[in-house]
Amino acid sequence: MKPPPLIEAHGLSKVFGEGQDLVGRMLSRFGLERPPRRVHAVEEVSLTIREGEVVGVVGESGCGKSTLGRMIADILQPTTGEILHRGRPLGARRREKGAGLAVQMIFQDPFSSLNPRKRVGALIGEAPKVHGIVAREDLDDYVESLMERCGIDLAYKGRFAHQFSGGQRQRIGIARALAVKPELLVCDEAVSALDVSIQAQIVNLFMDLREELGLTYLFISHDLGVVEHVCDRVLVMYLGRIVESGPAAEIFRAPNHPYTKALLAGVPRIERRRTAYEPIEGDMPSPLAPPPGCRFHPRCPFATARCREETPALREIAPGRLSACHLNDATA
Amino acid sequence: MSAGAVTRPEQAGPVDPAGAPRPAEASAFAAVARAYARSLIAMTALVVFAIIAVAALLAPWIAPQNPYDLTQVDLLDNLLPPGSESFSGQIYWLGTDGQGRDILSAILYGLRISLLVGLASGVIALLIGAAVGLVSAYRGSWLDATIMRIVDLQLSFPTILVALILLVILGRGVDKIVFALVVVQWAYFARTVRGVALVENSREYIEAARGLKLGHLRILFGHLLPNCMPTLLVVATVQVASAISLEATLSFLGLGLPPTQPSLGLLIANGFDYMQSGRYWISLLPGVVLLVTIVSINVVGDRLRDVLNPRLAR
Amino acid sequence: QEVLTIGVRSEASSLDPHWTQLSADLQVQEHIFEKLVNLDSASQPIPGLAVSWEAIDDTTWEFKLREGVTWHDGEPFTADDVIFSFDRLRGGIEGAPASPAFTLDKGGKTWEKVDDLTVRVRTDGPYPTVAEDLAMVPIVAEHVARGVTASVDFNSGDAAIGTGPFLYNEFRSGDRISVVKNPGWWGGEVQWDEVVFRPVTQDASRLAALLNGDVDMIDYPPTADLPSLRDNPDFTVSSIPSDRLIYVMPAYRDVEDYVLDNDGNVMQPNPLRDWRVRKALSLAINREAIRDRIMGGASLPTRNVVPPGFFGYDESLEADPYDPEAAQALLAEAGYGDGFQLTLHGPNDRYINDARIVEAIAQMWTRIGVKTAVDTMPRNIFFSDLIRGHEDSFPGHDVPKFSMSLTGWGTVAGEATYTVSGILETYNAATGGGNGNFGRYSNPRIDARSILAKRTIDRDERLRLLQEAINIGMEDYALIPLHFQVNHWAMRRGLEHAARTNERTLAIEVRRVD
Amino acid sequence: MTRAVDTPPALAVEDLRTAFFTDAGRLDVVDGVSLTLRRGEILGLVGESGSGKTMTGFSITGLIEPPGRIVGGSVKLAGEELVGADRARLRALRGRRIAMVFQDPMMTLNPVLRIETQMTDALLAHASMSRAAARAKVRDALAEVGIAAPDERLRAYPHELSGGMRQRVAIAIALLHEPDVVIADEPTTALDVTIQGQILALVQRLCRERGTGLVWITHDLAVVAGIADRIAVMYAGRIVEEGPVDDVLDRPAHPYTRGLIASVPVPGRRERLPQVPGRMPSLLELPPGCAFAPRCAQAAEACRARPDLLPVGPARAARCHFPLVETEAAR
Amino acid sequence: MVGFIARRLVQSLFVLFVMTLIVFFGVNVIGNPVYIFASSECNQACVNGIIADLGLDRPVWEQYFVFVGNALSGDLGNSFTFGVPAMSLIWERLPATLELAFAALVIALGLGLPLGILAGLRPDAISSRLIMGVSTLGFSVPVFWIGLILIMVFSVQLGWLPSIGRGDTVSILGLEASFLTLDGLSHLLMPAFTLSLFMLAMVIRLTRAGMREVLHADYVKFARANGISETRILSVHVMKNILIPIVTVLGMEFGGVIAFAVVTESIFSWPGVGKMLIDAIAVLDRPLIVAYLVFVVFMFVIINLLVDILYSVLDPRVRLGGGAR
Ligand SMILES: Nc1ncnc2c1ncn2[C@@H]1O[C@H](COP(=O)(O)OP(=O)(O)OP(=O)(O)O)[C@@H](O)[C@H]1O
Ligand SMILES: Nc1ncnc2c1ncn2[C@@H]1O[C@H](COP(=O)(O)OP(=O)(O)OP(=O)(O)O)[C@@H](O)[C@H]1O
Ligand SMILES: [Mg+2]
Ligand SMILES: [Mg+2]
Repeated sequence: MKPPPLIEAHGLSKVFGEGQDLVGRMLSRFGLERPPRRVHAVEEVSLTIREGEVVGVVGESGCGKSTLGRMIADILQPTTGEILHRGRPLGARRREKGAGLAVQMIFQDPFSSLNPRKRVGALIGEAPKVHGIVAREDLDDYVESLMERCGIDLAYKGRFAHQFSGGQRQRIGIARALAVKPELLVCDEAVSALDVSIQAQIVNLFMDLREELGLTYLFISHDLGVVEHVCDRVLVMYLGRIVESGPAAEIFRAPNHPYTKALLAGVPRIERRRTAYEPIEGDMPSPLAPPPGCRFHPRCPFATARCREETPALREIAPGRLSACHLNDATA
Repeated sequence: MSAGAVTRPEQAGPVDPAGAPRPAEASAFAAVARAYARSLIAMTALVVFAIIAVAALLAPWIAPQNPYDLTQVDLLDNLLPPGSESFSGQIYWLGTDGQGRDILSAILYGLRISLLVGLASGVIALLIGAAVGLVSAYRGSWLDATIMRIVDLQLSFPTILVALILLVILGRGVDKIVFALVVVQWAYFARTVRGVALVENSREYIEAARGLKLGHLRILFGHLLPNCMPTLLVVATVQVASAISLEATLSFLGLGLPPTQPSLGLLIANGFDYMQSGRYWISLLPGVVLLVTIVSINVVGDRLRDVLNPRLAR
Repeated sequence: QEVLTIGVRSEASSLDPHWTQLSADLQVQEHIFEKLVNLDSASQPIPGLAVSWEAIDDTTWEFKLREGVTWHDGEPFTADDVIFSFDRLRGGIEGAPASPAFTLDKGGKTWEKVDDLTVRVRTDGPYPTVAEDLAMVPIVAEHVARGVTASVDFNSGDAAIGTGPFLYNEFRSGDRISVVKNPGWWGGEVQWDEVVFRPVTQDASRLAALLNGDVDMIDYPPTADLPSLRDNPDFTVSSIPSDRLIYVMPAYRDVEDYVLDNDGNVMQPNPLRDWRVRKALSLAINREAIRDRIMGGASLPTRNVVPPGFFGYDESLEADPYDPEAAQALLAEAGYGDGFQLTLHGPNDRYINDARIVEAIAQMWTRIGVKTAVDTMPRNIFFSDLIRGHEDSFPGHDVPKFSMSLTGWGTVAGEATYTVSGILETYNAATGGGNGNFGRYSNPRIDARSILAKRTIDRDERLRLLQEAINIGMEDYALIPLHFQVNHWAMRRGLEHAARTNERTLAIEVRRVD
Repeated sequence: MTRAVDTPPALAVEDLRTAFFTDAGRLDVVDGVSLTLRRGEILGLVGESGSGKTMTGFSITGLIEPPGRIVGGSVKLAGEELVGADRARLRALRGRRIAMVFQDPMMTLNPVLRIETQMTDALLAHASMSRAAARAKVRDALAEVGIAAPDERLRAYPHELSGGMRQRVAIAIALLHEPDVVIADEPTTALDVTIQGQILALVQRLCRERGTGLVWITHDLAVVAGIADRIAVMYAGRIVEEGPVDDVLDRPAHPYTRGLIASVPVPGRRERLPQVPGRMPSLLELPPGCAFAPRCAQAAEACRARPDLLPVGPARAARCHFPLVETEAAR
Repeated sequence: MVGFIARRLVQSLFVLFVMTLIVFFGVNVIGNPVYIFASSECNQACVNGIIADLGLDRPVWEQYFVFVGNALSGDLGNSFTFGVPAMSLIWERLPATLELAFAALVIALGLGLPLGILAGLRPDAISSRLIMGVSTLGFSVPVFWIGLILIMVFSVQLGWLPSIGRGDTVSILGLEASFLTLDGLSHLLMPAFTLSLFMLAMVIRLTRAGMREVLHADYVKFARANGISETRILSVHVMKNILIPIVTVLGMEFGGVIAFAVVTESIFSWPGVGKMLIDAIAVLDRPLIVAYLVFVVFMFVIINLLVDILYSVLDPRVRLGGGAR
């Protein structure tokens, strides 16, 4: 039997929304108050991440990429659905002393993701110390080896985060994540905030670490160029749902879903000069009031009556490729 | 309001223009101290406050008289103007009050009580308020809602009334005053801390700490609390000042401290009856000291607010 | 328009004369309402609405009413009004905090109308002070006061119809009460067209209001300012010793919570039970210093319980001299040469400079080795603790709390009978004896004389009994008298005020002299 | 493209210098910038964060605030000097002849005023008409930038609009008076790809139709490649390279430009990205000569002297002692 | 909106409940008003009579239930001292306090806004530093002290202003107002100024802080970039943003100001509810104390509600919604 994949998620959903207090419940019973607003940030998402893979997640702002990432990284509890790590529920089992954590997250904002009141040594060393991953006396060496691996000057061990540039902070964040020996790194827009020239440095660092440590990545980004560069497989999200997934190269070469197509068409590329842009019109609808049927139909140039009523399922359209579009049925 | 969510952080602050590491291993404290020292007024206020605090601390050793020891106070020396000499040849530099108490000594001892009241209530209220506020922000949901309702209730009730009622019910004494002030003030701290903690809590380093499975207590007190400290400190200075001022007002209303152990506020209140008969020193001098004390604390607090401003510090 | 504006320390709460016994209320009410018997400035009874009274037998007093008196609305004043007023009080006034009904209860009084101008009062035994008692009972008009809501209708003016020198004009709570001249007053021409009482609680503010001319006259000028006011040609000060005795009251239980030895243990026996200790404490008090240094020269050091001119005053009793050496010697003789500790309690908003006096006494006692702590508090707390603050109290059984306290006693009726009974007689809840005796002092020799005096109509005999009782008490230092308060009023130049002993400020006693 | 060579350029910036006088010292945030913009031309101004792009924009429009100050150089708007012009004149020109769009659409609109108020205020600043007329005009302007239901939107507050819509409102405001020059400071950086596409299309069209000269500030080379005619690259307050977009992107003359271009991931190539080592220095600690020298592979002794912006080809210039054009031309 | 108000009401009912409980039992613990009213010659029987008259002879909890029962029907009891329904006493004196508080508010805004704007426009100028320095005093100095000093200087020494009371009033809409007569105004000036000091300092600070923040905001820069005139920017674009925190904070503090009137009224003998409270506390007039507090809480609820509504008007980003603010 095949070993279970590193991470397997089934039917993940996440609903945000204020609960309702007693008064509110009473009032809404009499129709005096609107029921609380609920955001379905992620809906019915299933995915599999195999060991050693780099999986990209792309989509517009607010489509639920970060929420998905956070759930996978065990920072947010999914409202429904479950996440299995090597076949066992994530975070459910008791960790034995000294074992690493399965998943770690690298954050978008290198300025807010480091505690400003801790020195670099403590930032990196705290978690392995708490979890007993290294012996107390080896901690210094351990921290230094991580710093070296992530390209941080050892002389800076006693500094505070605010004394570093964005790129260096991101390195510190990576070192901090690596310190608990994760198997999967969830990179949520990990390079988006960095300058062009620094971005390349960090992307390279990720690739190096992947090779050296055999890490697996869930790479969340809206920068399609970077995603195309680093990912093996790509998930395209729209309004909380996955609309298309498949090997990166194929998706970028021949996108199937109209949304993916539009997304790729809109990306400026350095080799496309004086482009006449023909963008999809309209903004992404508010997740508070998602449109019925296919979530994309209000902006979709090919939308039919069916798209307005029936939510398309994510279906295999080719080996390893899934798409959620009624148009595929029509052609098939 | 999430308006700022998309600014690129590199533009956040001028402290570190291009994100280059600073050459010196400057500790945060030294940086704050340096920034603080740049204002002459604030430095003066700090020095003045330090002098006042030291004088209050050393009162038993530097005061010419123990104004609480009734054998040292002589009614026959009462109402002497500044610079007068007593029967026993002692000089009352700032005069005496209606009981023959040396004003200088009374001020020094009164400062002790006023500062004690201010600091004690400030610190206790801070501890309670900070703990409540932190937990509230961190736990969120119904606990947060409940705590904040209570805080709202407390805050919606004017301080002076609460203190008045409590003192009427509890009776008089330093401990009672401190208690009343704590009851009045904790909510301010709780709300401020919660506000700051909510902001900090939404920062990614807290999420990172959760992702690292660091444990709630450690996150609360090791990560969240230190980052709320600057704001807390500022609120604390303001609250200490207002506690001192409130105690003075309560003493004035006759609900403060026992008359043989006057705080500055009580000295002022007692001395006011003598004001119109030209014995200004009994009320005016303690008043000036109270004023200088509170102003200096406020100025220090203001400056701290400026230099600890996260927008400047990060 | 002659307007007199008076700044008063306490605001009158009601114009219903049967509502309270607070001086602040009474002094305003007295402008509108009158009593059968008036008190002169030395609190001695003089004719009021009654022109004369006599005891027609041991238990019956007959009062002849004044003829031709009319109410402010023109109705004639008759015996029916008197009977109505007495009945109204006896019936109890709904919600009244402290109506003067008890003065009618004393001696078990009953009353009847003889004719329109004659009223008889009967008592359940020989009872000498009926006239003094009736000086506390204002008379209201039956035709307006019947069926009105107590206090409310008086404050609005509807029922505030009396026979007095002034008519109700305006009652603005917290701001002013104004009365205007009654042109038809039987007592003669009234000088002021209007009199306005303005409450100014803060001493300093009240003085300021006088100084800048907002008011013409104030009561209780701060004592600290008395010397400068006297020196100021723009202002006049009037003064008179009041009937209020300020004294220190020791407590006599075997064990007192606030009397400790030098190590802080409760002492047994209680040293305050030793008269030498009490005398020592009295000798240690420098009453002149208190007078000069705290009271602005205005107090009357004393060893009496009623002021000069009052029935029962004994000239032979002179205030104790200040003699700390003798005091220390007495302490040593009593076996307390090393001193002990006690706490002196007192109010801080009741008597003139009360907290300051407490502090000064503490100073003086500490000097002879009795280390005295001070605890002063607002009067509401002080009096309820004083009377029944001890933890052993339960409803119907009052146990005082303090071991030594500063308090005062006002001899309202101008005569010593109820003063002796109140503060020197043994406490007896049933008879009302010793109702001000919160030290629980008890001396059969005093009790015998005091109880007898209450039943003795013959003035000379009563005077002898009272003076004997007072002398016994003073010899024994049952309590330690300090002084009689001297009350002051300050007014702008051009006013003259015949001050009265019972502390009230009456406009008819103020006249223009320029 | 219309190229009226004989008339003065829409915007001519000559040796513009702006400095901030801070506690830590003097920062030359704009250090001798020269630019020329013709009518209808789109100039891309690229550079890393902190390189002085925004400050260049503010300096041109006279919006530098203390402790900053323009310390030298000239800005000519259709021949009229702006540096040193009095406040009233500057105010009269701003919004009418030269306009600016800011990076963050969340922050550029006043959160407590209705869109209508903000737009009519901007309109009435330079035109006298009734509020009603202004409203009608403003409504048309909104429709023109592709906002559906403009009447409804006029009543809205900024927070009720999406980021893309807000940016369109800002653009509509900037274009109200059909200015000669618009400076767009990273107006799409905060927006999604699909919205960015909409805005780019809009701006392109408007410039083409109205002949407005546009300075498009960005750090994204790809965007510039898509819309700009010419490109200027900034580094540490200075322009290091300038020229037609194809020339610069295909044959960069400055090593920094080349590094930038190289570090953009290229589709299909999964190998390590060539990276420029190090990072841009703090303006407080600039090396004496060429600011890029510490990160430059070819740096030599000569680089200790400050290079000038010199022509390296037709209509091109670079600030390098060793421009790469000749050697790399054959690439 | 409905939910918002409903929540507020539930909340304030709860406060009322807790507060009456505390005050009722608390006041009972401290002392007994009877001993203040009783004359020295009043014996035990007489005292018992009074206690019965005031209804104090019943157990406290029973008294409390009676109170709650009456309160629900709108009767908060009669004042022990005045014998008048406590609520009517408060109504009688309320206008004076409100007038004082509003006058203070007007002074705080009228003086504070211009000063704050001045200080915010040129933060480093000497005048700005001076303004800020003086505003520190407003926070620091106890109110009673200022009040007494003012009396000393302006009433006693200079004789310009009266020191006590309210002066002539004119009746408008059935309420007595003193600000419409010269005499009334002269009486109002000092107490209102004293009371306003704290708010004044606050307004100055908030305005200055707001100016400093808003002046540098992108949207102000954008307005400038569009050539909108400075006056228009300041008076509309900047001002509306600045007013938001000021309104919120002032709204929160306004209740406190009414409460702090306790001190001011006592010093200036202003016939308002605050002075009455002090007197009521001195004689333990429990019905009056409780009624005052009930009224204060009620007032707060209303003020807070108004402020929240005003706030949502000023700041379109705020929705009146769930409980938490
Ligand atoms: N804590 C939260 N409470 C309420 N709503 C939330 C919360 N976090 C996210 N959301 C909402 O969930 C939706 C998805 O948010 P998410 O952050 O996952 O999007 P994203 O794809 O990461 O967007 P971006 O590209 O802007 O980071 C958004 O509409 C967001 O407003
Ligand atoms: N108020 C200021 N005080 C001091 N320095 C400033 C100030 N504003 C900007 N700077 C500095 O000026 C330099 C140029 O800033 P500018 O905003 O022009 O950069 P930019 O190229 O627009 O960067 P970004 O791409 O991040 O917007 C930076 O180093 C910045 O730190
Ligand atoms: Mg995200
Ligand atoms: Mg910029």
